[in-house]
Amino acid sequence: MARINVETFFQKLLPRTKRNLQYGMVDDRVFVQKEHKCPTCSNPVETDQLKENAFVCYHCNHHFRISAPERLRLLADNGEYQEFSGGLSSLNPLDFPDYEERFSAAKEKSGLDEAVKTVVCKIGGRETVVIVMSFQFMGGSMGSVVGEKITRAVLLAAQRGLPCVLFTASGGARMQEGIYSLMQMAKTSHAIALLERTRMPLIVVLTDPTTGGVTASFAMLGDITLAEPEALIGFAGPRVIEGTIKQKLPEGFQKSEFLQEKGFVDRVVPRKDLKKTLTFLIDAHIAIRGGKK
Amino acid sequence: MARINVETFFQKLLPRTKRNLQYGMVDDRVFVQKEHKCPTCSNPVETDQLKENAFVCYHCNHHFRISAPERLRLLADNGEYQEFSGGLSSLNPLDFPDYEERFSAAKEKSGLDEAVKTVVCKIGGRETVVIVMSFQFMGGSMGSVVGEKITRAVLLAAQRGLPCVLFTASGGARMQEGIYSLMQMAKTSHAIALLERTRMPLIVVLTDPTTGGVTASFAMLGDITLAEPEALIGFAGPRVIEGTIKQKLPEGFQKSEFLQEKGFVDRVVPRKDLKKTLTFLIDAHIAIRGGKK
Amino acid sequence: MTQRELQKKIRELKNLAAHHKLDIHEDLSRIASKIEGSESIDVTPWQRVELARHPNRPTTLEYIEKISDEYLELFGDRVFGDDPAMVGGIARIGGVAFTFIGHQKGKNMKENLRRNYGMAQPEGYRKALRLAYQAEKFGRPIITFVDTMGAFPGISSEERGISEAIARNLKEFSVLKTPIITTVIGEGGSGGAIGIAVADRVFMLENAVYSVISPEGCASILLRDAKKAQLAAGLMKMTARDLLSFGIIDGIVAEPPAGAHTDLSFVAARLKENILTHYKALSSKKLETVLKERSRRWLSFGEFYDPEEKEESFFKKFLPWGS
Amino acid sequence: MTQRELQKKIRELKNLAAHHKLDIHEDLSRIASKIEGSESIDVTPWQRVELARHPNRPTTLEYIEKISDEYLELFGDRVFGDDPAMVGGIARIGGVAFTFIGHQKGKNMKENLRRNYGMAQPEGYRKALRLAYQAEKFGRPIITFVDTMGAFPGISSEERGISEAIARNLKEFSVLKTPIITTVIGEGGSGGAIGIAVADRVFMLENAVYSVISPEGCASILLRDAKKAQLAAGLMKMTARDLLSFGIIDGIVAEPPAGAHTDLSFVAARLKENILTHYKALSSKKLETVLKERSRRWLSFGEFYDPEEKEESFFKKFLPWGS
Ligand SMILES: [Zn+2]
Ligand SMILES: [Zn+2]
Repeated sequence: MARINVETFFQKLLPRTKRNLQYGMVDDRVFVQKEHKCPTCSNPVETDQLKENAFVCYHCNHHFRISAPERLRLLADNGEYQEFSGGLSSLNPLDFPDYEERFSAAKEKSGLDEAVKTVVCKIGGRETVVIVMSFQFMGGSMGSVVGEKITRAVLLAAQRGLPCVLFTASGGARMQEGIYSLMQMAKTSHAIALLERTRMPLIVVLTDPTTGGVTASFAMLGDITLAEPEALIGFAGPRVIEGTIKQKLPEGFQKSEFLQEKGFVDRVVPRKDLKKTLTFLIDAHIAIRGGKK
Repeated sequence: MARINVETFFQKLLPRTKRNLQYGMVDDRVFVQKEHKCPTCSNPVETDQLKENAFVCYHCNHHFRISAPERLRLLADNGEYQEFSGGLSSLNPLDFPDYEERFSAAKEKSGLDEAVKTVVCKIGGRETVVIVMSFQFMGGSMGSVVGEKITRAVLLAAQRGLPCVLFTASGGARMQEGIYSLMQMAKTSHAIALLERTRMPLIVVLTDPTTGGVTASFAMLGDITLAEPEALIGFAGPRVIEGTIKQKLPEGFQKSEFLQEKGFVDRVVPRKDLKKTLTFLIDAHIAIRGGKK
Repeated sequence: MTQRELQKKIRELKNLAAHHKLDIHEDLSRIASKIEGSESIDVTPWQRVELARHPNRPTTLEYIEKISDEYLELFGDRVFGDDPAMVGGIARIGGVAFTFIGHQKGKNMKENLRRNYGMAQPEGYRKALRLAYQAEKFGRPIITFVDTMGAFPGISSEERGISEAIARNLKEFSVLKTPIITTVIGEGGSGGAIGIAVADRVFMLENAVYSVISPEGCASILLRDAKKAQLAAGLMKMTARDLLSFGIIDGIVAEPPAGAHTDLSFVAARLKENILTHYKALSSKKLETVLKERSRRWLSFGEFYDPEEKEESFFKKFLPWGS
Repeated sequence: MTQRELQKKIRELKNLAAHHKLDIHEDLSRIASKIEGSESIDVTPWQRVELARHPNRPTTLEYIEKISDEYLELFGDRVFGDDPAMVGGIARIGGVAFTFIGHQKGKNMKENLRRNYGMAQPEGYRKALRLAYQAEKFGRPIITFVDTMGAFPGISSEERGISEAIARNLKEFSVLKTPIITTVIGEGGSGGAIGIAVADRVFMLENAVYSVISPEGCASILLRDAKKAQLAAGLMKMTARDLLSFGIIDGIVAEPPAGAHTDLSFVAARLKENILTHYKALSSKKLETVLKERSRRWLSFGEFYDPEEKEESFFKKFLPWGS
C-alpha cells in the first residue's frame, strides 16, 4: 500500500497560514506566583531580581513556574513572536456547572486567555513553531481549545517544514469538558504522528508540573525530551499514588532527574542553558538536511 | 529513498532452489540421550515408549532433548521432508587445534552432519521452511556452516513466500571458529531483516537448551516465539551468572515459563500440542493473505 | 449522511447558538433524541456505572471465547514482562484471522489480584502495541475491548513509564495500517481506556461508560464532595447514549434489560455481529481511505468557537486527506 | 580491488587447498602479510589484550569529546532506564551532525561501578537502538565505538532480555537507512560488542581486540585450563591484524607504540580523520548502494566448503542486491 501523501495537504495549507505570520513584539504581561519566599529554600525573593535570573531562585536554583509570555521572553530571539489561533474560545459542551465562571475567573486572574499559547518565533536565528502551556491558567488543563491549538501548531510545523518546540505544564485534562477533553489526547498524538512523517523534529520541554493526560500524550512524544530541573512529571499525581499504595513516595519520585534515570527524559537542562541547548538541537536537526546557518 | 527491491532477488533465486525440492521420506536415524532414567523424576524410562510419547517422560512430563530427524518425524506431515544445503561442510579457518577431530567425533557420535538441518516440508498441509538445530551435535554450536544454512533457509522462505519455523537448541557460538562464529549472529539476523520485508512469518520454537549467541540473534527474532516447557533459555549460562553474582540463581530462572512471564516468549507449548499450535499459526498468518484452506 | 454526522451538525448549531446566547438548547436536544430514535428508558447514569462495574459483568476473554472459532493467547511486551491486566492474541473467525486486544478484569478476588482489577501497567500497553504491529505486518484487523477503571496508578507503573506507553499507543494506533474496531464493554476509564481505543470505529455496550475521570474522582475534585459520585455520573455525560449524541462513538450494542451479565451469549452474538458488519464495511474500502477517515475522525474531536472559521473548523476545511 | 577483497580471494584459495589437502598454507600466509604491507612488530596477541584493557585506555566519551565540535549526550531507552555503560548523543563536526553511540568504561573504581565496567544491560542496547532510529529519521550518520568485555551476565540483564535487545540491534542496524561506521577502540567482547557493531565500515584501533569469547573463557572451556589465556589469545586470532586478514574489518587505526593511552590526541586525530574519510566516501554514494553493500557484507561472512557452488558462495552468486 502506498504511503499517504501528507505533504500535499500541507502545501495546500501553506498560503492560508502564512499571511498571519508577521512578527510582532512580545506581549509583556507576565504571570508569576506572588510568593515572596522561595518554596524550596524559604529565602525571601524579589520579583525583579527573579526576573533578571530567568525566574530561577538566586539562592537555591529553584525554578519558579512561569507562564507562556515569560517563557517566550526568555526563549524567542529578541523576545519577538507571532501568536496564532489566539481567537479560539472554549464552549461548555457538557453544560457543566460553573465552568464558564471558573473559566472567566482564570482569565482574569492569569491575564491569559487559555492554558496554551502557540506562536512562531526565531530561536538562534531559525524559525520555529513554539507551543507553551501555562499552569497558571486552570492548572494548565487540556480542553478542546488547548487540544485544537496544539494540533494546529504541530501541523503548521509539518506544513511549513519548521521544527517544533513544546513546553508542557499541566495538571491534566480539563474535566469540565468530559470526554471531549479525553479525546484531545488522541487528537494531539495523531497530529504528532503526521508531523513525524515530515521528519521535522519535535522537541518537548517538560516543566513543573506535567501530569495526567498531557503527560500520557504529546508530552511523551518528542523526538527529544528535555526537562527543567526538579519538575514534577507523572501520569497519576503523587497524592493519587499514595492513596493507592497507602505509603509515602520515595524522595525524588516523579522528578525530572528520576525520569532521566528511568530512561524517559533525554536530559535535564537548567533554564539558563535552555536556549543554548535548544539552539544546538534545532541546528543539529536542520543543518544536515541542506539548511544553512 | 525508495525501498530496496528484495523481491527481484528472490525471483532470481527461484528456479535454482526449486529443483532440489522433491519430497523424500524422513531419515529415520534418531539421536536421543542414552539415559535410562528421566533426569527430572528419576523414574526408569524405555526408549521405545518414550518415542511413542514424543520423547516426553510418561511419568513427569519432562521433555527430552531430541535431534533434528526426530523433531521432523513429529512435525512434518507424514514425516516427509526435503533437506537442502546439506552438503556444506565446515573448515577450520583459525587452524584451531583439535577442531577437525572434535568435529569428526561429533559426526560419529550423533549420526548428524552438522548442528542444524534445513528442510522444506508440509505442516498441516502448508509448505513450510523448517530449520531444526540439534544440541547433540557439538552442543548445537553455531559456526559458519550453521550460520550459512540458517541464512539460506530464511532467504528461501522469503523467496518462495513460505512461512518459516525455526527450532533452536544451542550452547552458543562455535568458539573454534572464533570471530567467524560471532559474525553469524549478525548474518542470520540480517537474513531475518530481509525476510521481514516479505511479510512471511518466522515462528521460533525455543527448546532446551538455547543459550549464548544463538539466543542473542535469530532465537529472539521470531514474529511469534514459542517455547517447550522447562527449557533453559538465556544469553549467559547459569554457571557464568552464578560466577558473576556469587550466589545461587532463583528456582525457575531462565526457564521457558520465566521467559513468558518476563515478556519474551509468546507461549509455552507442550510438545504434544506443538503441531496443532504451529498449524493454527501458519494458517492464521497465511489465510488472511489470499491463501485458502 | 450518517447518524454521527447528523449529530455533529446539531452540535455545531448548538455551539454557535451558545456563543450568540440564543436559547435554542432545549429544542435542539429534543431534535437530537428524535434522531437517535431513543425512547427514554429509566436507567440513570449511576445505574449504568453500577452495571458497567458489576462483578459478574462479562470480560474480554469471555467475549473472545464466544466470538472466535479458534483463539491463541500470546503473552509479553518483549521488554519487561507480561501484564495479565491486558490480554491479546490471534483468533480465527470463519476464514479470517483477527488480532484481539483488551483489558482483562478478574471475576473473583484471587483473579482480580492477579489481573490487578484490569488496571494495566506499561507492560500491558506495550504488549498491546506489539500485537498491533504484528497485526499490521500480517494484515490482520484489530479488535479491541476496553474495560478498565484506568491505568494502574502505582510506583511500578510510573517508573516504567505508563505515560510514555499510553502516549505511544495513541500515536501509533492512529496511523496503524490495518482496520481497528473498538468496543467499550464495561468501564472506559480515562487514559487507560483510550490507550487501546484509537480506532476506525468505536462502539459501546449499552451499559458501558466512558469518561475522562471516574464519577468519584469528578465528585471529589470538581464538586468537592466525594459523596456526590451519583450526581457526577450524570454531569460527566459518560453513558453510551451521551457519547453517541456527542458523535464520539459510532453506535451502541444492546444488552438485555438487566445487563450483559444476565445473558452473555446474547451480548456476545450482538457484539460479534456488529464487529463483523463493520469489519466488512472497512475491508471493502481501500486501506488508504480507511486511514484518511481515521485521521479525519480523530482530528475532528473537540467543541470550541473559532471566530475566523465560523462554524467551519480548521480541519474540516483543511483536512490532511482532503474533504 | 580493495585490500579486503584481495584478502578474501586468498582465503578462498586457502580454504579450497585445505579441502583438497594441498599444503600451500605457509605460502599463502606469506603472500597475505605482503599484501598487508605489515612488518612484523614484536607485540604478542596477549600484549594487545593487555593494552586493550589498560586502565588508562581512552574511553568512548574521551574520543567523542576530542572528535566533535559540540556534543550533547542523551539518556534513556524510553522503556526502563538509562544505562551508564552505554552512552550516546548528538555531535556536530564542522557542518554535519552525527549520532555517536558507544560502550563506556570508567577510569577509576568508582566510575567503573557506576558504568558496570562497560558491560551494558538491555537498557544500554535499547538506548543505542533508540538513538539509531533517531539518527535514521533525521538523516544523521552513526558512529559507534565498541569497548566492552561483553554484555552484563547478571540476573537483571537476563530477566530484562539482554538476548532480545542484542538480537534486535543486529537485525535493525543491518537495515538502518543511514551510514554506520564502527570502530573497536578497546575490547570487542562477543555479543555485547557486535550489538552495536553491525555497520557499513568496521575498524579497529591497532591494539584493540575483537573476539567471540575472552581468552580466559576460551582457555577454560576449550583448552580446559584457565591459566592458558595467553595461549588462547593467540589461538583465537583476535587482533586487528588477524581480523583485517580475515576480511572482517576494513582497516586499522594506528596507535603510538606504547598504546593509545600514551597519546590520546594523536589517536583521536587519526580516528577522526578515518571516520570523516569514510563518512565522505559513504555519503557520496546513494543510500541504496550503501544498504546493498552492507547487506552483501554481512551475508558474506563465514568460511565453509560448498560442494555445489565450488568456491563461489551462494550469496556471492545470488546476492540480494545483485553482484
Ligand atoms: Zn530558593
Ligand atoms: Zn520424568
